[in-house]
Parts: sequence; structure tokens; C-alpha cells
Amino acid sequence: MQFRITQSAIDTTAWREALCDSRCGAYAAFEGWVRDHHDGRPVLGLHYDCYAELAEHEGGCIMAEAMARFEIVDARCIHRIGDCRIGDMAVWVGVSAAHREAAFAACRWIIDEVKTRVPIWKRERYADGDALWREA
Amino acid sequence: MQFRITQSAIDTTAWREALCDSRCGAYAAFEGWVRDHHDGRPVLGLHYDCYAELAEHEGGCIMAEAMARFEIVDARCIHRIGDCRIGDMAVWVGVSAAHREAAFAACRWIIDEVKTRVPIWKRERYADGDALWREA
Amino acid sequence: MSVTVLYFAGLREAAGLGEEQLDRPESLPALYATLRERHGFTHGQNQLRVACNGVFCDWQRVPADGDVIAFIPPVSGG
Amino acid sequence: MSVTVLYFAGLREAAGLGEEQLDRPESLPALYATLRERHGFTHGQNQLRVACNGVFCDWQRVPADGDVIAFIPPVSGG
Repeated sequence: MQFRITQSAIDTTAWREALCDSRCGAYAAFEGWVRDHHDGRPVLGLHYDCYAELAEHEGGCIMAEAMARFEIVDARCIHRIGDCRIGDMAVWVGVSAAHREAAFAACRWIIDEVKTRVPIWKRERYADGDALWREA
Repeated sequence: MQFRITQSAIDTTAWREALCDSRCGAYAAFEGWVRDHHDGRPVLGLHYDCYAELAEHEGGCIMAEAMARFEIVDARCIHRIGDCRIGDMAVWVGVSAAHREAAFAACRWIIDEVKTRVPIWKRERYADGDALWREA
Repeated sequence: MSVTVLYFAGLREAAGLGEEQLDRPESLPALYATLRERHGFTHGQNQLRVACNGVFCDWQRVPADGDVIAFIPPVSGG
Repeated sequence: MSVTVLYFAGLREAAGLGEEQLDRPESLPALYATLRERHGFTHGQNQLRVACNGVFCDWQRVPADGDVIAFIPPVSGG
């Protein structure tokens, strides 16, 4: 179980490997990608600001809560911060479990909680030259 | 949109790449792994039998239905057949979408339909020497 | 004047073969009843689906010469 | 006798700085009210959460010397 903030591109291979376990029949994953629009407005790129100390603490709490709340074997999450281009992976969540019901439910729950609770903020740069800090 | 049956180990890299699209903010994936137990009984390995022609047809129908039913951009699924060892990936589903709600819902729906409708059968070899064709 | 029947998984194991040629039957239920007796299949017809020429079909479908027929036990992929 | 206040995202942009040292305030709401006026923050207190020393805390928490305080606008990660 682990939650991390990174300044670099996310390489999911090692993160997924760490979840492999012969007791597990199911693995669910989510990736958040930087997309080229928001509410119909063309987006050129993003910058993520973060309160790293609080984010790692709060992210760790979310992962621990997920382990307690769902019948899963392991769960991990990594969130990228700094500048991101369209198509970049901004966040990854992976969950392994004996059965798929719990893997899906936990994966969904984790990303929802991360987006609600972890102190990371997105600044979108628009095609019209404007830029804006999103507040969910 | 694609459904495939393979006799070889699944390499998800190319399958995931094919789903990348700058309109997409969300990617949900599921992997089914061969686990070491079933209903409490230790499992040594699996063999999957398949009616390939019907499986590819029915799998294709599932993917087309998913595209129509959910607000997603693309979806793919590949199922391995033949002999599998504990820890091997037996099936992979990947879905890309503008938003995570649809990505998760479609991914879950596809694996559920595949497990219900696609003519693939699992023969489990148990630690006690017995072997059994599972019928879901 | 004949059809091909394909067997998979438990049915293949019970029949001891993967396929066989048979005279065109009157109906799919009649065909399965004959084969069930011949090979000692334990599945009732209501536990099986049936496919014709690579697509699931209705048990009411009338078999035609050259059809490739498969009886499909409950699947267990994934 | 002082606390450190950290700013992020929109608050950092409005304040034009990432952190500052201030005399220990009576309360967190009083601190935010002061800073809001000084920096022209548009957020009402009820739109923000507050963290102390790297952990979310209650607005009722009494600030202590050396505390590192951050006001947290609605987050938008993911």
C-alpha cells in the first residue's frame, strides 16, 4: 500500500508489478490523462501545484482506508505534479484483489477520494491564451 | 474497438497505446490473473478451451454494444487461451473516455459480459491431483 | 445431407472427440438428445446454448445441410 | 512567537508569495480574515480547509508558536 507524488513521467510497469500476488484473480487500474478540453474549452496544457507534505499524508490515509474498507490485497497510487502536456498521465491507481468486484470498487473509490481530498491543484492553459486555477 | 483471442502471453503495452487519444481524460483497465485458489481449493494451473470463431464474434458484439451503451472513446479486450500458470494474465480489458464514470462503467460491463457470454472454458488443476472444467 | 458437430471443454472430454459428422437432424433438441445418450453427456438441454456456423442461435432453428453446430456449456472465461 | 503560512495555487498567485512569517494569531479564522484583506483573497473562509503542520485540522484549533499553517482551496488533482 503506497501513495506517492512525483515530478516525473509515471512509469506504471514497476507500480503494477508490485501488486502482483498469487492470491489475486483481479487487477483494476485507473489512469487520469491530460485531455485537450474542459467544459468545451480547448486546453493546451496543465500545471499541477501541490502541498507535498500534506498530499502524501492525506494520500496515505486514503490508501489505508481503502485497505480497511474493501476486500483487496494491495493498492497503490501515484500522482504527477508540475507541467504536463496533453496526453500525459497525471495520476495512476492500481488495485489487486481475489475478486473483481472489490478491485473495481476500491479503484473507483480511491480516485474519487484523491480528487476530493488530496491538496493538488490544476492550472489549465487555454488555446485563447487564458489560464485558470481549477477549483473542483 | 477490438476483441481478440491469443495463445500467447498478453503484452498490454501496445493494447493500451492504441487507446490513447487527446480527447480522453480517463482510462480504466481490468486484468484477470490466474489465482492460486478457487472456493478455498489450492489451484496449480489452468487450461482454457475456446470456440475461437464464436468467441471472436461474440466478443466483437460485446465491444460494439459497449461503444453504443457508454460515453467512451475506445475499448479493447484480449483473452488468452491454452495453458496458464498462476499469476499469468488471462484477460485484459481497457477503456478510454473523456470522463472516468463512463470508463469504469464500461470496463466493468465488458468483463462481466465476457465472463458470461464468450465461449471460453477453464479447466483447473488442483493441488490434490484432481482437475475440473469450471462451469460458471 | 450432413452436419458437423463441434465439442468443447466438458462435452469434448465426455465425447472423447472434438467434432463429428452426422446426418442432418430434424431439430437441434433432437440432435442433442441423441448425442447426449450416445456420449453420456450430463448436461440437460436447458443448461446449454447452441451455436450454428459460428454464431449463437435459437434452439428452434431448423438445421440445414453443411451446418456447423456446437452445444455450449456455461462458460468460464476471465 | 510566530507562525509560518504557506500559500498554494490561486492563493499563492493572489498573495504573490509562497510563504510568510507572521505573529502568532489568536485564531485561525482571525488569521485568515487578516490575510484575506491584506492579499485580496476572494475565497470566503467556508470555501477553504485549513492544515497545520502537514495535516488537515479544525478551524477551532488554537495556533501555537512555530505552527506551519496552510489554507487549502478546493482541490483539483487527478
